[in-house]
Amino acid sequence: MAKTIGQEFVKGLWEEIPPFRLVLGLCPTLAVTKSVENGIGMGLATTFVLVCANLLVSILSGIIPSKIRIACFIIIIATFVTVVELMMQAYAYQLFQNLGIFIPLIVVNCIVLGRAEAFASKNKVIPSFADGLGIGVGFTLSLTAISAVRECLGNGTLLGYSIFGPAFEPFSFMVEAPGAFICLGLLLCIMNLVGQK
Amino acid sequence: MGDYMVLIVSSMLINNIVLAQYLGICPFIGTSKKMETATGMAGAVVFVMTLAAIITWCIDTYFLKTLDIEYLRTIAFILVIASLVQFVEMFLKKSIPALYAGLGIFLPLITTNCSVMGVCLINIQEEYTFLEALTSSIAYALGFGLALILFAGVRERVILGRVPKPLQDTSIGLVTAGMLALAFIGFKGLV
Amino acid sequence: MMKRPFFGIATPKLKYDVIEDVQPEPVTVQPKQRVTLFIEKAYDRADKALIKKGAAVVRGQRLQLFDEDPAAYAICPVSGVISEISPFIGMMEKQMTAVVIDTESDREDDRDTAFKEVSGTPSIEDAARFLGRLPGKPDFTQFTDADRMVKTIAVLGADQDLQSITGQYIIKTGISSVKTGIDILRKITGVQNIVLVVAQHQVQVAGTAAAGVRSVGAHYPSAHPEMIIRHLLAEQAEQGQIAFLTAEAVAGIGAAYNTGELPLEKQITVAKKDGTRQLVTAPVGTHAADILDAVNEQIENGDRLIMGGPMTGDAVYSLEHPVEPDTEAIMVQDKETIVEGTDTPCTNCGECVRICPANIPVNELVRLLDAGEYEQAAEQAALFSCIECGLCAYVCESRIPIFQFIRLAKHAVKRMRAAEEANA
Amino acid sequence: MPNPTKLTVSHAPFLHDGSEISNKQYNIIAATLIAVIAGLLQYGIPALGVLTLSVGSAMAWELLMNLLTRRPVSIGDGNAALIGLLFAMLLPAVVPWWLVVTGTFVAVVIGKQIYGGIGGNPFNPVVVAYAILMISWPMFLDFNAALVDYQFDFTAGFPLVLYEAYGTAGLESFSPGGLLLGQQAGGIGATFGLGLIIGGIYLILRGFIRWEIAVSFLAGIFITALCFNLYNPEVYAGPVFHILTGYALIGAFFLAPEDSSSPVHFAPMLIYGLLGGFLTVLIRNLGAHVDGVIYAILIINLVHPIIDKIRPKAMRRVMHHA
Amino acid sequence: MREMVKMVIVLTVLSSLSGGLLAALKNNTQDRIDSQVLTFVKGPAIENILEGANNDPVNDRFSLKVEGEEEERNFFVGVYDGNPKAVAFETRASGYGGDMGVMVAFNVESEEIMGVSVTTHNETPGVGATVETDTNFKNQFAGLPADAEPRVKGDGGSINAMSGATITSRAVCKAVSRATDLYQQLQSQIKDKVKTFTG
Repeated sequence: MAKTIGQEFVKGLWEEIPPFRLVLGLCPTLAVTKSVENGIGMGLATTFVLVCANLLVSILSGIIPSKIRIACFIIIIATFVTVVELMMQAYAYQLFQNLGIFIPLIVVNCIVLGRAEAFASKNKVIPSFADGLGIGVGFTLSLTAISAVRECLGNGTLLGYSIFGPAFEPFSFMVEAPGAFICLGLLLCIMNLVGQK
Repeated sequence: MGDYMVLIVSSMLINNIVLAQYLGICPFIGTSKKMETATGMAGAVVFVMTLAAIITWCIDTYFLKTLDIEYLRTIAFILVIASLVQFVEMFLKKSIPALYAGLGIFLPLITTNCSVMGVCLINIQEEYTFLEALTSSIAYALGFGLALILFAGVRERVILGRVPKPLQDTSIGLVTAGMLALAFIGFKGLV
Repeated sequence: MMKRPFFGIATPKLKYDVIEDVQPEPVTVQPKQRVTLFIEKAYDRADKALIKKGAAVVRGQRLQLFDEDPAAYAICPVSGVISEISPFIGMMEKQMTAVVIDTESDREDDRDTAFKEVSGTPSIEDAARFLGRLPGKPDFTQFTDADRMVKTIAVLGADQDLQSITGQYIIKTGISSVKTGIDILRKITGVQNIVLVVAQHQVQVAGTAAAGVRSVGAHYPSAHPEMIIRHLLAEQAEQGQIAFLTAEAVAGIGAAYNTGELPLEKQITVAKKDGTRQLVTAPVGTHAADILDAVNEQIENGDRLIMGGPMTGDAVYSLEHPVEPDTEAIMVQDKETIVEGTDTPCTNCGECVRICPANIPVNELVRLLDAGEYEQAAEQAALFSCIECGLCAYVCESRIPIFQFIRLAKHAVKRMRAAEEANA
Repeated sequence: MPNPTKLTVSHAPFLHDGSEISNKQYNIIAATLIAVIAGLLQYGIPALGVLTLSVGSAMAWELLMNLLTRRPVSIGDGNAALIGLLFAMLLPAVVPWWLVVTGTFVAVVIGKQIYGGIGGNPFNPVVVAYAILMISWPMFLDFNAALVDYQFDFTAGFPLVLYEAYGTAGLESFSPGGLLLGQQAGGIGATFGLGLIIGGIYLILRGFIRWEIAVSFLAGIFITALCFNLYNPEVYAGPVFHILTGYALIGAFFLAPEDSSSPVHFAPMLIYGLLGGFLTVLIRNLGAHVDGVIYAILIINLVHPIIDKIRPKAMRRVMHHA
Repeated sequence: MREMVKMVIVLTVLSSLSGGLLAALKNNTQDRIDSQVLTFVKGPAIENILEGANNDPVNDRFSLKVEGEEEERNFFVGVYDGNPKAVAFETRASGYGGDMGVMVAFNVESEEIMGVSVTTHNETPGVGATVETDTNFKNQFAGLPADAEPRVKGDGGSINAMSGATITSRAVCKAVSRATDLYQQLQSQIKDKVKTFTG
């Protein structure tokens, strides 16, 4: 049941969109979605790691002995995470500050290791690339959506611009930790509702 | 002594690793459907997190910092944690089979439990001394265990309720976790 | 419906009826045209059946369904002709056979003599063969089961369910037969320790039966066998070592061996709509309709007819339902007073937990059952500790039919486990 | 010839003590009345507005959720109305309308309905709603600010705020008798202590709330406050003050004993209440929050499934009997 | 055996590749990262307390060696109307939620504290964290002499603590005291260096 490259890409946007369908990578999803800016930043960083790791893993999958494959995957992923970390420090320091330890923690994001293990190590380079990109973009979209909801309600702004006018009293619960959990839970419910039909 | 009290209460309750710092949420949601699995996971995390925090602290202080290669921290820590988990698994299997029977299946999951790596990084970030790092990581681990076990208690009950279909499972789990976090806000300022 | 007291701080208590408060003279009822008997065996091979439609039968005759199963039989209470044999599904999908006998009044005095021939030398085998369907339904398998070493026999002279005074009536009027029965039981079972369990006010009467006497409390369910084991006989024997027989059954055993004839008349308490009780004596197999006619009780559409007491009995859908050997009471409930069960979820008020005599976490149990987690209920929530007293459903604020849930769950778990064993 | 009478067939037991959910809810509503009426007399028309809006919107949310989830309409059982009422009792008399509506939405929909309606919620919906609002809009729930336009013939301050800011020195103008009669600022239905106590005793006597929880909750407050007070009477107020201020009484009688979120066994109920009282005083004396009752109740709600496992062992397995 | 060798080789090669790549990257980005850290971590605090300076204090900095410390400390100079009269540097003290960084600015001419600003902290949101924005609290330090040792009122000093956040307030006082100590210690060196920055 071979899928085309396009299908590999598209499945990450809906069928297997993390974290809604693949319930993985919840920590960054909750932690960094206080504002849309952070959400997109985190999404892009993860996408970069995903794509690079998928590429390299699928290239090297023939060479790596299966016993130490997890260790190798971890080295590969950790390398790219450090690349992101350094680049972000150099060129987007404020974002780096906002995302804090969640940048190094991309390394333990189950999505990344999961894709390397479940997909890239068994597939050719181009499908792996498409898969990584699709899942990454899907993740970015999800983070953007969640952070849009939270920023709108919790702060009354979107990407920093006020949208409800000054009379709006922000529902600041949404940007606090409990609000993050409840917001994601309810969005998941909406996704399930949409998926049913 | 008082400082350590403050550190313990703040790491365990106020800045709870799951409910306030958003770390380790995947296993938190994943292993909380049954009390047995929750206690198993909690035990495994306490064990591994404490060990990992001590080892990574030493590596960071005596190796990375002295060689001035702190930028390799991420890669070093993850390798340490991954091999530590492997080692602990082999060790338990051989020498303490009873404990292995209880914790065994949770150990591999811990590699991708970001709370372990997270606590190691926090210890470095906060520039804790060795003793502080040890205290805080035990307190964080106990906080994780406490939250997980309390959550499992509530969740066992919620699962049996008549939750509407689209909300079932993870969805209602997250909402309930939110209420847990809400309750933990009550500990704010308590030291 | 019984009213919850205005001051509800303590758990409600349900009091057993006391015979002194009730009109004690029983009305004797004769079946009008036909009787129905149940045999506890599926009627699946009509061609192999030992009894046939159209066959003439006489009083006291033993009707065994199939050759290979001597335990599945009924005792014919009248003389007449078998007019129908059909499968019957009882509670919990129990497969049974219903035998309908048209009475023939001209042969009223005919008697079967098979038991008389063996009654000279009492033995447990003959008792199991002929006396297992006596009024009160003594279970002789308790003594033949190889897994159980019965050390104590408890003769139950107190009534298990509310509103029934049948057991008390037997103690009051038939204590000498009970005494004879106890003596015979000692002989045929070899069990020497026999205690008589009666209501508080009957201890004196019971003392004349020359056995150890124990009295039960005034509140439901203290006369339940499990409660008796727990509170009265705990020091005497382990759970499986106590056998229970009703006083009526023991009296019947005594009478049977004394006279050589099987007693066929059952004592029944009829609880009427207006709240009064009436004792009735009627042959096993008599239809409820005949009994209600005799006590002038009108029953209308929507009313409820209950075979057994209000807490543990079975509601039946037909007035043709017969009196069975273990039917202690018949209750009629006006449709106005019926409290319907609902589908509301448990609110966790905890009334059930506080009233449960077996300390079951009913709130947890009912949630597990609502979610269909039967196995888990058996493991975690003590499903099989339930003594089936019905008190949880009595106090349930959400009006959940908890008792029925529990019965169904037990049934389902047993069936699942049986299926597993069969596969293993 | 079958008898044509159609009988009702159902399952044992055939008796019922007649208790029902709605009866309990309406009795609890009735028990709040004294405190609510006292609150209305004190705060006038705005309080009535808040009260009616809260009850009305709570019922509307319940109805809406019934329709959305295609379940039987359950507003008749009075639970939604009770949630709305209790929620309003916690609020200051002057709050924006949208705050009330949002609060009842959180209480009824997030607190209760998504868990499957009555009996499913692991946390008290009213407390959840109030805690969420307190995080979001603390300025509207600050009694001293909200009640600034009122003129009273007593010190119109929220005692706990004064306590937080000035310690026991801030409490000189409050007497226990005055506090009991509602001479303090606070929630619409939470200030008139006497009314709450009478209502609570009524509910206990009628068996609608579990006395173990209410009594042990108050005992927990009393003991803990006494310990603090004895340790340092200069800084920490006495137990009577703690019991008569803030949400302590409404918490003990109306919030903590909520059926679905509290334990049912005897020892767990005592632990639950004592822990709640202990946390209340701890948070008030040491924590960052002004009133500890709300968070204390959330925390004990959270631990209730676990402490409820401390229970007498069930009777041994029943063998089958004849 | 062959597999074993292969495993070792693969791991070694992979690790060294990764290490090399990262080392190269690190070297190329080091300078940029340093200036980014200064701009974003210290920048806002410096701009806050050296308000009105004509220069960019983050760029106009010098470093001095402090006795007993390994690394050199950064000092930021504020030039007002062509006159380099202000110097700011950071000290640390332990607050409620861990270490707290406080930037303190001195007027080298009048020997007074010009202002105080918090750079990094980990205080409880809503309580100690108001230290970021609570100008009333911080304004109390401005104008104190450069050898002052401020204390909160509860400890016998003159500073009003922020309500409900005594520990945080105390930590700020502690950090300011450390700054005045350091300033006294390095006064002459600082004055010499500052003079070199003329707008």
